[in-house]
Amino acid sequence: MKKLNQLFKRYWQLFSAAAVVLIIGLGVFGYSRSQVHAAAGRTRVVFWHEMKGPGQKKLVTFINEFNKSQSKYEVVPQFQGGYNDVIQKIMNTHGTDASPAIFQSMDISTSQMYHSGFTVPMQKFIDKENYDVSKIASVARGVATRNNTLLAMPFNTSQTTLYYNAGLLKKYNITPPPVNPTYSDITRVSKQLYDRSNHKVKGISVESYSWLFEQFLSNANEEFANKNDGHTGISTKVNFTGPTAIKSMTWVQDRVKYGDFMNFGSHKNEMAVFLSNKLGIYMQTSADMSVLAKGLGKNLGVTYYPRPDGVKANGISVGGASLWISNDKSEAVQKGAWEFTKFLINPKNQARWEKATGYLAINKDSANEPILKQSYEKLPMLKVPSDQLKSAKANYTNSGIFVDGVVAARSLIQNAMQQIYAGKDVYKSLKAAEDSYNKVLESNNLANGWTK
Amino acid sequence: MIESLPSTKQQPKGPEANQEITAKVKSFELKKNDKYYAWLFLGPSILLLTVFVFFPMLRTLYLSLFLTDTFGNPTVFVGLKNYAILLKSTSYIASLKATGTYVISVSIFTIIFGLLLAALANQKLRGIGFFRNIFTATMGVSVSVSAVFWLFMFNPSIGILNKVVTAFGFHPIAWLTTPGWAMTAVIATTVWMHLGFTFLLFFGALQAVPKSLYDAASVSGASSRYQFWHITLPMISPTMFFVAVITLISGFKSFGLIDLMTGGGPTNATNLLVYRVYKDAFMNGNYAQASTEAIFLTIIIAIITFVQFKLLAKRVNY
Amino acid sequence: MGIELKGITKTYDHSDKPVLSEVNAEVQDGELFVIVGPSGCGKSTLLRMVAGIIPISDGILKINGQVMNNVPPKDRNLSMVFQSYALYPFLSVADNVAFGLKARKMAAAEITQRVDDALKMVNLTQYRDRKPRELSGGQRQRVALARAIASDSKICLMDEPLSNLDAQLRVRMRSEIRELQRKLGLTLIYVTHDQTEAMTMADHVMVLHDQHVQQIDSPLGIYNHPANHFVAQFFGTPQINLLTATTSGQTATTKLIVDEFLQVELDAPIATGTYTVGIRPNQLGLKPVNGNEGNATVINVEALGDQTIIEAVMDNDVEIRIVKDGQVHIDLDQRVAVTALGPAFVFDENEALIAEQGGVKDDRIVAVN
Amino acid sequence: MENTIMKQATKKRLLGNTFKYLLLGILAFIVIFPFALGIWTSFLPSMDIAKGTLWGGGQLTLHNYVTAFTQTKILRYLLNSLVIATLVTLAHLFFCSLGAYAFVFLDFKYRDFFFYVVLGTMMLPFEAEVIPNFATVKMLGLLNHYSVMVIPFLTSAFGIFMLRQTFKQIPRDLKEAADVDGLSHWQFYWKVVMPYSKISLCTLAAYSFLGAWNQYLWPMLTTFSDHLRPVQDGLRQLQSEETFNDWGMVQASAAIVVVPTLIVLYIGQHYFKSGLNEGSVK
Repeated sequence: MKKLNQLFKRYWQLFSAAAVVLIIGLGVFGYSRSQVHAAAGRTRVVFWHEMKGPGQKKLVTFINEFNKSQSKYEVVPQFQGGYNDVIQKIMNTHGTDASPAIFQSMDISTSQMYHSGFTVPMQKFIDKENYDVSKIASVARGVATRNNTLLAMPFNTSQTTLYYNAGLLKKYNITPPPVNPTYSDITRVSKQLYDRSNHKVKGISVESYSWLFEQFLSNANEEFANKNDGHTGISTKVNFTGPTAIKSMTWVQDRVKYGDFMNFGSHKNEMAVFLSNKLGIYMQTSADMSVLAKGLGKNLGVTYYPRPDGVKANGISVGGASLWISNDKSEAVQKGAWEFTKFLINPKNQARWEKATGYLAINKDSANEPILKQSYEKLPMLKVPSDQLKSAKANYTNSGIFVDGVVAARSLIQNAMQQIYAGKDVYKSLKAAEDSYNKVLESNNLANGWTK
Repeated sequence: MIESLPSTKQQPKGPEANQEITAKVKSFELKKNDKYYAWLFLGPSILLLTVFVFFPMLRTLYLSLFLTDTFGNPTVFVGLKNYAILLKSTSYIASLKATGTYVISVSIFTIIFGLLLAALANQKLRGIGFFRNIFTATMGVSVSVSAVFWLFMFNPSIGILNKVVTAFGFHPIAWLTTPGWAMTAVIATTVWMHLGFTFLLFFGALQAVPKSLYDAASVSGASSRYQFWHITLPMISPTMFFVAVITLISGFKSFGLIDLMTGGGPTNATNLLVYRVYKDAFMNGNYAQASTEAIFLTIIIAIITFVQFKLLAKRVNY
Repeated sequence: MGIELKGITKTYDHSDKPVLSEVNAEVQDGELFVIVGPSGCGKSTLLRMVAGIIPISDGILKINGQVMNNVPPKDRNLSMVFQSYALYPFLSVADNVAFGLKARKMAAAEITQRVDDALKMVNLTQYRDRKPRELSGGQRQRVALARAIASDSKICLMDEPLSNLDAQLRVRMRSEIRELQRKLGLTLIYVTHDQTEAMTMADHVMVLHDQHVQQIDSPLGIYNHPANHFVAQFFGTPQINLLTATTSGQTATTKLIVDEFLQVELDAPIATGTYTVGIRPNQLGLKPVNGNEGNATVINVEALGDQTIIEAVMDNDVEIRIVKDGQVHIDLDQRVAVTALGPAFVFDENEALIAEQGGVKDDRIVAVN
Repeated sequence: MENTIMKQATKKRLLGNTFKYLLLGILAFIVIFPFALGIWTSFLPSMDIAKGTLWGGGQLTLHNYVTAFTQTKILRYLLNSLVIATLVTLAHLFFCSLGAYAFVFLDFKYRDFFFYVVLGTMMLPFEAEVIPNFATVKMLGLLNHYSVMVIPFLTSAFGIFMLRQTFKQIPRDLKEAADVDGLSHWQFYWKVVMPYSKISLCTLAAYSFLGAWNQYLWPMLTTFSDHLRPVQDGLRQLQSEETFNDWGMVQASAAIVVVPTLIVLYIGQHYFKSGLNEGSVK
């Protein structure tokens, strides 16, 4: 004891320094931990999402409502940034404290989530409860289905949509594009607008965003990857240089050359310019709808995504994201996640969701909700994306791409699109992207043991 | 202190001799104990550096020799194939070139502007303190804050820069979405961010030049311009070298600004090395390739750092 | 011709008190003019104003008859040697010497010639390719000299060039500089705080103190006729003794009395009153006395071999110093009688010299010559 | 003649000064402008900013700040950064000084070898090692936790190197005197070496704090919830969450973030300079 005392006397500074560090550390860690814990008695359900702007606001409202509606679970939302980041975040955190109980992940990640084995198929809960899933739009379900098993629940479902400024068209006396337009229909409007406004208004913008490219292919029933876009096996080759790919990109490049096209670089900028009446047409997710409708009102024009001339529209696959339930959490947490999922997709909430964001209500019953009916009556063009969705018959090319690592492909395509907009050769640019991605695909398949 | 040592009390000799002997014994014991103290003192640092620096380096090297699966596990040994792929990849070469352009421009412009500011602030003028304070201001600005400030200026529709451009009758410029301009924008922002710090360094260096050197030069007939080139520059050359090295290294490590301003685009024009590593690993999930890129990055930075050590040891000018 | 200072005054922006005021002087062509004073007296400031490194607040500076006040230093055609030598650390010895010549765009061949000559003159030829940090203090000093030599200007300014050298080297460099100055026919303004340097080197000495010129004269002129307390104290080691003395009687008299033993007989009568008398240590006599007699007690004896310095404290508590040639044996605490031997200076209450006793001084000058 | 020379010189100086002031003014404007504009717009109503009317529009408002404080977690981000940076700074001071002490005052086998090992780590960029480091912290269960942003940075090769330089300046006599007085290594370290090197320690503290404060990539990879995100990544989050370009709020957040750093920097400026001289240029 005396020895210990002496030891302490001699090294008291060391001890006290260590103690200070320890206390600060523990205090702080404890504090941070306590912040993460749910209110007493509730099961905490961490929800990762990637919703921004109006979507985020509405989603937070839903979560608050859900938390108030029952006392068993508490959903904690955590914003994770872009769709692109979140796939790897899931891969990297699975099995740790940091991972979510339920997360939102985009259409093209379906394959990777499926292969990872990190999630519980929604089908399990549906079967257990005999939940009537037929109420959910089949095209939307198609994106998240494998072997007749629903892997994830579609939540924010969108369509690529063509927006035009009807007010501007009226001002310059231009006939609006038809409902199911071809490339030439759009060219006509864009050119007329550009010319008649004395080049003050740009005719069209197509963001260098791979999703738009993918939908050009879908709408012409062209494969993105072999094995039916991966739906019938592991894709080993991609195809970025098919006739539609070339045709669509040449079409855009022609617009660049003529001058009626402008690349605004980002979705944000594009939207801002469109709202300020300096751009006639742009193509983006239907989720822009709420902001655009608020900004332009009756002057907003909406029509289907364009198709190549002389080709029947095949319809486009749904975009957006679905909800996945992780399998590294307890049964109770998973149950909570499922309850929350059901809450989000009930007819009323889906109707409110569409009204607030422009994402399409996937619950068929939502159409009967007064809130949607009223808004359709007020602004009929709001209905166009869901009409577009209904007009399509599900097949392999319009049911998403079931290939691992499409994120990388997207960045290659984006790069190719930017090159094409800058005047580089269409075929060469696409071919380079295709070759690069084929190599990635090959080594990825090899690394995962899917091919030898 | 000494009284408390039991050995002293047992010594029957006089107090002075007593102390001396104790000290000797003590110091001998200490030398023997050094080993344990060394473990105690250095152990934590060595352990941390091993776990978080050396091991990861080896692991990265190891990963770069494999293909990795969805979960980042090395599965198929491919030897140096990843390196070969990278060196043949036009986009990687383009990234290397972009990084080269970026780091070299950043260091050159940082040095030029930093020196210009410092030289001006070193003048004896009324109210110069005010300017000195302004010039150091950007030191407090972190990457994300700089990015926010400059993103607003580069905004194509409401940004101030395009207002200026259009006021002069030019077409508005898509600053961050045209390859050349995006690089320019990123360089400008980086230089601006470095400016305060560089200014401080150069200003300190200028102030450290003995005034008598200038007096001597002006008496012996040198104009102020001549003095700048023949006294100031040689005298502050170590600082210039130092600034060049740190801006080069931090340039190679640049990540935040790229992430916030351009995301590596457009057409990979600003897809700098670190951003690429991040993107390939944490977006595309291609850990093997990202590791290979990380090894290249390490080699480049290691070379620069090594050169820095060597040259600093020798000193640059005298 | 030469250099003419008329009412030169320096006031810095931030204060209204001048650091130098009303300096008047004339430096003749080819002379070595020493400006001496304690640190902070403004002597370096004065030199820098002549060089043009700092602007002149008031007054007129003429070099060779031309007003130079606003002429930049490079156009004044001077050379200068700094206390710190101001050698460019990144240049070799030869390049340091050539620096000014190159700045003036002299022809390469001539530069080489001049550098060679200058280095030869200061015996540094073999060190021409060394960097300053590879040289000793004395060698660096020579490089600075060589730089002044190499420039073709006939006016050279030196700012305490020897103060960073050790004592022996300083003595040697003193004569070397003097020699160089004569050989090259330089007009040299030399600033120092060291009265020995001033005494040994100068043709004329300017004593600066308290922002003012105290005296300008030849070295011996200053030693023999110090204009005031300060000058008297500044020159000569050990320091002059300053003692309070009063006149005897009610009328003007030639006799000043410090005490019973120590009395000074002046050349001319002086008004009654109290004065300060300055007597150099070697002009005091000292005689050991018994018991409590005499007027002082020895407190310290420094035997230097060829002379002995005795410190004593007078009965009025004033310490005095006495220098005796040869080796004097005297005990501490010995009572002594201190008397005046020869020359003495009388200062008034303003510390200015008002009278002196010639004593034997004129004879001594003659004897030296 | 005399007069013309004088006049010309005065005129030249006057002209030179005017030119210098002009240049100073322009450069100061360039340096301060992005700042000033950011702060200025943070006081404008969002509508004005969106329309691009930056001046002469409506009134100035604190609304953006209210939004930033109430609608976003900016304060939480700031607190997180403060905690992380403080912990890292304390750890650096402690571990780096101990390490440096060992290299200077202790005699042990392979001392030089270990020193080169430490020096060598300065050549390896952390950015290139994130992949295995991520795996490590995941294995240690540190993800989404303050400790993930602290533990890998508890020590710094630069800090050890810098303090070693400082400690080497401590006179050997002091150590010998301490030996005579019978001080143990720990006592000597704590009672002599640390107080003796106060300035260098402050310098290191300033560096470490700023370094930790500016961490970006690592927290971005390892934190997944807002209540743990440090301020740099918080701003990134705000920037990307806003599809609506609520520039006023974003600028206000940036202003809120920049003010504390500016204060720290103005206090720490002196140490930065001296640290640079010690750590590298010397």
